Amino acid sequence: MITKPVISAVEAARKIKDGAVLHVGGFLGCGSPDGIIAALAAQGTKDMTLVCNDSAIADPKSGRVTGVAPLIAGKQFSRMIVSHIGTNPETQRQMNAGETIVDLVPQGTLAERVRAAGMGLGGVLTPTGVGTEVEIGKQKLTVNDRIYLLELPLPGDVAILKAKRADRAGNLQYAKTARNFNPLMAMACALVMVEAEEIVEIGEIDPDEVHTPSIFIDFIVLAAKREQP
Amino acid sequence: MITKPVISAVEAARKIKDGAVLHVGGFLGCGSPDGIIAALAAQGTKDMTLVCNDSAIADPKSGRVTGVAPLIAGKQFSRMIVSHIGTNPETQRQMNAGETIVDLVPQGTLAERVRAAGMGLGGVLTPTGVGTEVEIGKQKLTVNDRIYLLELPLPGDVAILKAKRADRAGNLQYAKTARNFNPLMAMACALVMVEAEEIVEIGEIDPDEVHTPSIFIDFIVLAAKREQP
Amino acid sequence: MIEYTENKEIIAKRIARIFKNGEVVNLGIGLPTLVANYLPEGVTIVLQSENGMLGLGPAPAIPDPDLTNAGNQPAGVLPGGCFFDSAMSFGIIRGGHVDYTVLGVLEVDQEGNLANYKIPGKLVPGMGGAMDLVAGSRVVIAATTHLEKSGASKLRRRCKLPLTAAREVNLVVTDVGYFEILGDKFRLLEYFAPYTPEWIQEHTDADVLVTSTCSCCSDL
Amino acid sequence: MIEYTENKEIIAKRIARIFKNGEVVNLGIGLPTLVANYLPEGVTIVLQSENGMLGLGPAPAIPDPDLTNAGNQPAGVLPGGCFFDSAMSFGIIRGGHVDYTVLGVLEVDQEGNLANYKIPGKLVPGMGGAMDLVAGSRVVIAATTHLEKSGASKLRRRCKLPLTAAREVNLVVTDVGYFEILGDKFRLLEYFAPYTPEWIQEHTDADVLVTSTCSCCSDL
Repeated sequence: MITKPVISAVEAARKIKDGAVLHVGGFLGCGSPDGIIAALAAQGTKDMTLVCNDSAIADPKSGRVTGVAPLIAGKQFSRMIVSHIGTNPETQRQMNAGETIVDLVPQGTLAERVRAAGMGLGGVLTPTGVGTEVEIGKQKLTVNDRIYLLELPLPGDVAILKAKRADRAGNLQYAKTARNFNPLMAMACALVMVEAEEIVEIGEIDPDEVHTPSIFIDFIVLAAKREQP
Repeated sequence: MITKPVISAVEAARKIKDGAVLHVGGFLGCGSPDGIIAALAAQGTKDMTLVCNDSAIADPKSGRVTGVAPLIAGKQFSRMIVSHIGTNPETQRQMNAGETIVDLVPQGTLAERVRAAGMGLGGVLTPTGVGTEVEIGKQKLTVNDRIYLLELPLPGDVAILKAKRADRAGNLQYAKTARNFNPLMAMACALVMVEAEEIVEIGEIDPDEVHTPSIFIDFIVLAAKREQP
Repeated sequence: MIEYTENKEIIAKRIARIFKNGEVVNLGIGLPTLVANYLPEGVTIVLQSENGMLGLGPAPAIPDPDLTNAGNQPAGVLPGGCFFDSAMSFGIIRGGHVDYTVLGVLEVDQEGNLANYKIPGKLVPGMGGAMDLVAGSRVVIAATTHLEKSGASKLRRRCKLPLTAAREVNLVVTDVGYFEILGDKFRLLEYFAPYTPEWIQEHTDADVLVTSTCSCCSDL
Repeated sequence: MIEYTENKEIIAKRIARIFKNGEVVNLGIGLPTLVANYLPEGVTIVLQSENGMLGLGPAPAIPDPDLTNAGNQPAGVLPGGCFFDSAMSFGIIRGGHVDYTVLGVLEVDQEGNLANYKIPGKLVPGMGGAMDLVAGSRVVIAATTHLEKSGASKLRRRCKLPLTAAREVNLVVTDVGYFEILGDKFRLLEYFAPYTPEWIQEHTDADVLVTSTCSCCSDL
């Protein structure tokens, strides 16, 4: 198995260009590639489209900031495709001010759309959103007397992921609820970079326990050690 | 976590009734629930519909028989929905004699149709089969200038699976290529029974390494010890 | 004369009695989360958390940054639980493998429509997982105080806010009673002392049918 | 006068030179499987097996009943390989993550149509994974002897048998030459000594364009 280059977070950020469609793993910041995000925030790349579960947390009271929130604070996205923005008021401010476009997508639909992009499907039929604003502009199909919406794939230019462990070939394992969208985004993007807490030799991960196969991964970044809580 | 009843293969077979749509895990017999299959063959349940990757192996020369082949030999299926019948000539004989209906489905499409049934999707769009006999009778949709076939969910009444390990709650782990369709069928059927080589206590399987969550499993059968090769 | 006093505890307690052993339940953020505190002795349910877990449990003393609930609070996993990705998580939800989902409410109406994700021009948090949960779960329970602070009924004839899902709510539990939605009516199954069926009909801006088996629940 | 002799080894050898380091390849049952024996020194590819594996390797001395290739023969897994279910396996295939698929042929035509799964009334093994592999892989390589035992050309103007996929074949390697399918023609890229472009054109029942860079390959 060939090995994948291990690069710095700064080098990873450099591979992300203005205007990129960027998939970012994480759920309110749990399972986000924070090192690459910090480097990307410092780099100031603009006009990106974000595909992420949510716009993470930026709490004006506590000062707590998680996940993609630094990129949103830097106005680096001209569009966001997310399921939830309730914990980051700046997102809603930018949306109301017309500074960014926010497409709200039901979370399960978002997951299937990202998966469909990775798996070569032209779309999926979901019952979610029928009879709501979500159905506006979408094709409806009736199957076995139930109405479904046709939801289309959501591919990206770049995915940045967070993993617990990577081997040098790029096989990944995620930890607990930090898994979330990471394995789906790994399959959906042209360029895929993972920030791993630990990089191990090939053969150290049991082949029955690989969450994301190596072939999806292009570059590996070693995550900075976590501060003790 | 509540525990699931551990029953015998004979008791499992008794839960499968004439006319049932039966999903059977395994790929040419690798990863098949052989004990439940043997009991079901002895029981002689009729008019079932088989959903399985293939009709397994029944080699008239070597005498080798794998997977669902004993059920086919007993003419227990009035219909089979499979991707491949080339290694079991009896299937083709029954088909040509009009004793059974065989629907040949591309393997990846079969996998997505079973998954869609489990995951509450109304169908998926696949490029596979466009321009071939497989497209006959199916709705075609064009997405981003590419033609796709709408493929519909394939739910079942009963799934019988093979796992390496089950805990008493029903969490499953599969071994190597014996995984194949098993985790997909686990989600797609009303009644799900697994034949496990080993049954362990709750807590013994790492929650990050569960392949099929316990909630899908209704009954557990302990597999007979394998003969040494 | 009965005076209305908001009582979230009663709502959580009554909902907690609905579940049977082994059922899979998703509890929404806020009021629904309280339900976990009142499960009867001997009833073991499996909590699904849409961020990718079955077997959601209380957080350990030292929180694990890789283990949160869907509201990003520290969480734990019970023995026999497991983790999975978001496609699997919503496959479990959409595929009908979650027996009950319990959600908070902005409005719920007698047709089973639910609005709980958006107040146009005011609050647009996004639907998160709510639309899938309501469309996919076997039984949808709306959990809500019966009246707003203003005294207006949360149970409506027809929702005015943008819907989370159409005709998917099956049960409504408020702090005055327990309702089933059927035939485009709120059918009162139980009323909670000191409230009476008459009081409930008067204070609900919708059609409330008192079922023939409707009974008083006074031990909450 | 050149006499045609079937030579599967040459086909496998030439195909083995196509791949670059790290590419993901699916080898069909039969002739394509031979390709793995002829990979050049220093080129490491990743073999995908559609029954749920990346890193397919040779079988161990004692076969593992839980580890087979897609033809149900005992197999092994190389370090860094991994296992997954059939939805993931075909997601990898359909999603374009397999760089090359190499398949055997009943007929292949100059439009890139492939027939390899069915001879109506005679042989109906089913398509197995072939339809997904041909529709989904980035590059599809048809591997076939140039002539049938009868002397008929396997390369056709138009397939007559039921198609496995329409217009998906990119490259054809036979025991006489290496072709690209483009503009509804077989474009000859290389001819294998002792055969000549003229011989190939004469013995192919389709339009064969000899490209300007077409060269003789004599070291197979």
